[in-house]
Amino acid sequence: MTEMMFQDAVREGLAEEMRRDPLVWALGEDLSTAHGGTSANQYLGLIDEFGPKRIVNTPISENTIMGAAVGAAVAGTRPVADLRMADFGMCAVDELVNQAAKIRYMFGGQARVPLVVRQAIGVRKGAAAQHSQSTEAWYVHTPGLVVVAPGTPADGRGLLKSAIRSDDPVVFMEHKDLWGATGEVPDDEGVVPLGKASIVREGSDLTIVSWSRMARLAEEAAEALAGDGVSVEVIDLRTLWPWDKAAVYASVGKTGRLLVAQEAVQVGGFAAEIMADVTEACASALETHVRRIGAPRMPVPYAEPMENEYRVTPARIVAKAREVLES
Amino acid sequence: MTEMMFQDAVREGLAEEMRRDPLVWALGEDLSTAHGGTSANQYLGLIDEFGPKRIVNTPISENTIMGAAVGAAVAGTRPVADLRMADFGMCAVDELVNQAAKIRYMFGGQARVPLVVRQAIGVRKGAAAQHSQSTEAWYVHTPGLVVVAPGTPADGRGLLKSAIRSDDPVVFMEHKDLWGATGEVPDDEGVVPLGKASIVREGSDLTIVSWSRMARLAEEAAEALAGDGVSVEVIDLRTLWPWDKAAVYASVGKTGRLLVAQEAVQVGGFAAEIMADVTEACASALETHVRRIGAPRMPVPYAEPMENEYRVTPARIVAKAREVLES
Amino acid sequence: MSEQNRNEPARILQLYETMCLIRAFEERAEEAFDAGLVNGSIHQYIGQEAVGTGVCANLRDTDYILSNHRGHGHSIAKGADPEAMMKELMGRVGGTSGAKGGSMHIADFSVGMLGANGVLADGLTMGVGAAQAIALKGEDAIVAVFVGDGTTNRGPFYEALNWAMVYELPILFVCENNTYASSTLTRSVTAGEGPVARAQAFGMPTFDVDGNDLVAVDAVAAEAIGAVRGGKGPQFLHARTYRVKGHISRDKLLYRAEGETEENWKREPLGACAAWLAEEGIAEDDIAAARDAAYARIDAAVEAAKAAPFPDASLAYQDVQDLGPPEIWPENLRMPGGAS
Amino acid sequence: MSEQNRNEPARILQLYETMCLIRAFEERAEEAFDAGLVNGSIHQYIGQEAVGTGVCANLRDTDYILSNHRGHGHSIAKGADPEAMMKELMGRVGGTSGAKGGSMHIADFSVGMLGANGVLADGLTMGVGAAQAIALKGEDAIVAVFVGDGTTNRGPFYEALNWAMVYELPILFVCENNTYASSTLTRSVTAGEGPVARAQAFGMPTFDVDGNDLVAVDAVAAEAIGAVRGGKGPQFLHARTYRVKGHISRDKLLYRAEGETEENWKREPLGACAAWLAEEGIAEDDIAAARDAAYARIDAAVEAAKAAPFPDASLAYQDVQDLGPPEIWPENLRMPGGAS
Ligand SMILES: Cc1ncc(C[n+]2csc(CCOP(=O)(O)OP(=O)(O)O)c2C)c(N)n1
Ligand SMILES: Cc1ncc(C[n+]2csc(CCOP(=O)(O)OP(=O)(O)O)c2C)c(N)n1
Ligand SMILES: [Mg+2]
Ligand SMILES: [Mg+2]
Repeated sequence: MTEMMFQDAVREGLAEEMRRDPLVWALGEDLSTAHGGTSANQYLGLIDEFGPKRIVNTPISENTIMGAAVGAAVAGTRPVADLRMADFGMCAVDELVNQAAKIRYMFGGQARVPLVVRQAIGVRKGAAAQHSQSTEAWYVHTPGLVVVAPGTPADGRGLLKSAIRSDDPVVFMEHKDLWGATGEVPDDEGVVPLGKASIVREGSDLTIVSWSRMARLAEEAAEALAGDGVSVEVIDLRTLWPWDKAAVYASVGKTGRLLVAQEAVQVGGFAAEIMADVTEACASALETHVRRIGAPRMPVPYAEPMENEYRVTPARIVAKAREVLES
Repeated sequence: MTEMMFQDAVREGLAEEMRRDPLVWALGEDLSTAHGGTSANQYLGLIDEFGPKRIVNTPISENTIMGAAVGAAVAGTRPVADLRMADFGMCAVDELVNQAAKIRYMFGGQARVPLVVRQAIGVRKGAAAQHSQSTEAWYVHTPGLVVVAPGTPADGRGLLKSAIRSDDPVVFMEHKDLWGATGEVPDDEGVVPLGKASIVREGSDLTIVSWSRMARLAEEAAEALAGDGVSVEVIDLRTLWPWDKAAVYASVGKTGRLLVAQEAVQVGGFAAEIMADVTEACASALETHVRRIGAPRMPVPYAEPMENEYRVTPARIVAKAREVLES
Repeated sequence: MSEQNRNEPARILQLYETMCLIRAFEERAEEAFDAGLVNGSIHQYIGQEAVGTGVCANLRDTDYILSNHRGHGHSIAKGADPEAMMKELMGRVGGTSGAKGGSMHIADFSVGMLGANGVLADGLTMGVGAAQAIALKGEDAIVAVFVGDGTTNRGPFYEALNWAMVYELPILFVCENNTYASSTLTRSVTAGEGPVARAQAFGMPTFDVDGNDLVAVDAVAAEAIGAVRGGKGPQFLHARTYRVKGHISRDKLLYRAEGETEENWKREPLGACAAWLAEEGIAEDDIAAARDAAYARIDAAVEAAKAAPFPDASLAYQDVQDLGPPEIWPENLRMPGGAS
Repeated sequence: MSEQNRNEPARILQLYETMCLIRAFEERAEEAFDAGLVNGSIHQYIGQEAVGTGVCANLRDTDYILSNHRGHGHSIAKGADPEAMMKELMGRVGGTSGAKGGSMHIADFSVGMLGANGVLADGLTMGVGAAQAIALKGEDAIVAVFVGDGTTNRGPFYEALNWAMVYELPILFVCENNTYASSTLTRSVTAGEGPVARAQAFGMPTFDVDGNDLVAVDAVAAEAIGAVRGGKGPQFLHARTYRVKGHISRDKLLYRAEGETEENWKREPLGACAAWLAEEGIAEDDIAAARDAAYARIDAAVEAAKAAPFPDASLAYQDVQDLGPPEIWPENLRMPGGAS
């Protein structure tokens, strides 16, 4: 195990896959240059090892970053397309949803689209409405896509590897506020399978399901609740489609109570899907109905007090958890 | 009352609003020309009355159709931007979600964005993967947007009027397979308020909530169930955000049972949101947990047997309703 | 096709047969549509046959093409099997795309036809990506992308041109200027001199040709494709043509001036090509035989398609994705034979 | 500003003061950022002051501008209040956008500044729409849109150019070519001759100017804007400049050759303008006084911003939309003073 920053771990994962398979390459804006800022260092130095044909610095052309990745994938390579943020990813929804997600199907299985599209989600301090969105629910709703949202450096590295090796198009959603977070990363290959949740804390009174950075806040909430003698099981889904139903069902079978916590706007979010699914699938195991917590339905505001009002915090998770426990 | 085709009723509604307010105008591809086909007749003849400055035939430039509508809205006009289908609407998600939905908020209330964006949803026979998608759930999940999905000619006309008069950006999602459907349209102004559901059939055993064309199929299912002595209340939401919680809660209070039916892919769809909401809000009134029905998570296939496999049909609604009734 | 064979009547006769194949396919497809045999709608290539035929005649099996919504002609010209295509239109087993896609999603990867496309301009961005894959793999192949005149007003068109030049990709852009974009006269919504000037603004070499003249298209395509193959980077071919039929099968052409269609029909490429062949000494019988062979092949394709079974509903669940089930209907909602 | 006043030292002295205001704002904003007073990050306009200043000097209050992520300079030049802007950056009550937007979302509709923008190129498509609104309403106003060099590789740029020409809209496109797009040298990812040639491909009249020379920008902008106002349709102004600071406040410029920044700093516009003024006979004291006044105004703005209160958390729920509540936190999740 080595302590690493999230962005470094993920970069390592990419480099290892690129060494392993010469058909893996990456494209996006500013990939081959060094800012010195935090967020642009996900590819730092890779140009030196892999050269400009595999670390492709692109024009500001989101449609083509995504479209070219699709074309290059069907033509037999494994591109990693970086759209920087889910907010800019909105400029290429068409190429992702109408092409990448559907090509295999609508051409009757003649082609595969083995690509990874990285588009970071989440609120980062002061980033405001157009640089803070969490759109994972859109892509879960889109047949043909796999959706990944890792919450630790090890998962970031290990899931990127699986995503690259997958023949399905994978939407890989890092959390911008995790890029600088640190954690233990295994020294071995450390591949993390797609579709498998991670039970990050075991417990018997309540299950909290979450993903991405929110899973870390859920852990904090669980810790706080433990102080009051409440035993919370925290599941970090890691992959949102397909999500690990078996793990969640098993946990709900044990605890009988489920809270789903997400950073995204609550209305229409992925938590609703988990609620809907578990409500039907685990009807008999549930001691009370499933609850969820997510952000108010508003754009992300800029000033700190308002930004905090938007945020799902450990304290709010605790308060909502108590509601579940007391019902 | 006059019997009218959906597309004609909606065109009437647009013409009436254009007569009422000279700042209302429409833009989109092929608006001023006559195909002779069905789907392009939503603007037939309007160019003669309103001229090319208000019925604007645009280049094939989805980003600009949407972006120009936003700019023209903040600059004091009321554009109706037509993107033809939700599938092509994916080419302009950025302008809709990053700009239209957020401008009022992120500029601190200095501006309003009174625009309507028409983008039709739904499966139309043989239209296949890229011309059949129902993406309403994405926009419900997007703060700043109002989402409308009318299911009758009268609602199409009346809701378009309200949408045009609204100072919020409204995503107006017609169903392609309704364009040619007929129904009674009131002879008066016939404005239908946003956010109000329509109880299209009263009943006491079960509530089925739906919208768009699926509400018509829910009525068929209710009719079939009535033959077996089951009394179904069918609610056509009409507006998806804000949806009429009062109407749904009241109905659930009466029936104790709720099924939500949608045409879109079930996973991550809007039905999950209604389920999640009602599960929390009406916990004590519910005699059994809420159920939903939606399409399998796959692109829309072409050939008829497969296309039918995708479809949520009255028979399937009936089968699912029985499940709710028997639990 | 070796260089000295170019413009040889024998070669052009072959291409004439390809054009007849496309024409026959489109005519029969329309008849099938009118007879209710086609599940969706179709965009016909009638009048534009010389473009796809002339371009693809200069491509190899290992080269790729990316097409658009009007893809029947491109597909046939690139070597896709018309019978499988007809089955696709009729939604039958054996369709090119397993009857999952229909007219707008015909693809035949076995001959390098990477797909028609229901979304305008997406073939362009995908095309540069395919060319980038070729470059990365060091393959000896090129890409040709077909784009309509109306589509040159979509942003991705420019992004793709710039991109192709920046990475010096082996790609040919073919702009089929058929005068209309759906019911809109393209020049009424197009500023400046048009597609050629736009491509030149990116420093891309351009070619302009009468798209109804097969011999001319064949020659210009040979030159342009030769340049791409020779490592001279992206090239742009602008072919002037005319869409004689409606935009889609339902289109009644209400937006056209009287006589306009008829006037343009006089310039349709098959007649001109047949005349050229006759002038070059090909016997009328041989020309007629080529045409007849084409129609016979398509008629057989129609019969085979009509006779083919519909796919089983359960096939709908295949090829969605490897990971994650499509969440098929639960037992109580599954219906033998599909929907009620 | 009447025509005969153009190039008059008194006028240029005024514009020099505006440039100083922008410079001072950016310097103080950076200090505030470094001191942790700015909630988000900032994109500075240092080195480009002459472009925004020279263009906006020829606009009226009733004209609109649309800006991009690097919008401080445009805003000040169009007449936005620097104090309100500084409050916006610091997330305080009284910010231009009610502290809801921050640096990338500064707008002041009262002076026709329709907003900075965090998404590249969207100002262009919105700009043509604003111009269309002007045309529809028959107003006597025009629109100016600012776009960076890197952004000219995004598709919507071309769509907007075409659109503006097709509808003959009253709009000026200002391309600020500051050589870089973030950490990328724009010419390394840009084919052909660049923005001017691209605009010309749409038949749009173009102007090219040294963007670091205020007097030149002012004169060219006057001509271009005069043409727009005179009904000559869209015009394109290309201003060559250089981004002397990092792309964002955190950028350490690791991608630049040694000495490159310093070399270009010698051409920064304020010094050149001051020298021009001195040559034209303006007293050094008057030039210094203009500069000092600008810095004093910004220093006062900083103090006022620091002293201003933070907005109440509950304001977050305002101005989302008329219809449908923002679904605020239920009672038990509401936290006095915001998050835990
Ligand atoms: C992004 C997108 N916008 C709109 C459409 C609807 N549409 C299909 S074909 C067409 C006209 C295309 O014109 P052109 O590019 O000239 O090709 P042609 O049909 O003439 O071959 C339109 C508007 C679409 N399929 N995709
Ligand atoms: C659509 C989109 N893609 C990417 C970004 C990230 N981004 C912000 S500024 C920038 C560079 C812009 O360069 P240029 O247009 O030259 O403007 P400059 O920063 O030089 O003023 C990038 C890539 C964005 N904000 N929006
Ligand atoms: Mg055309
Ligand atoms: Mg720049």
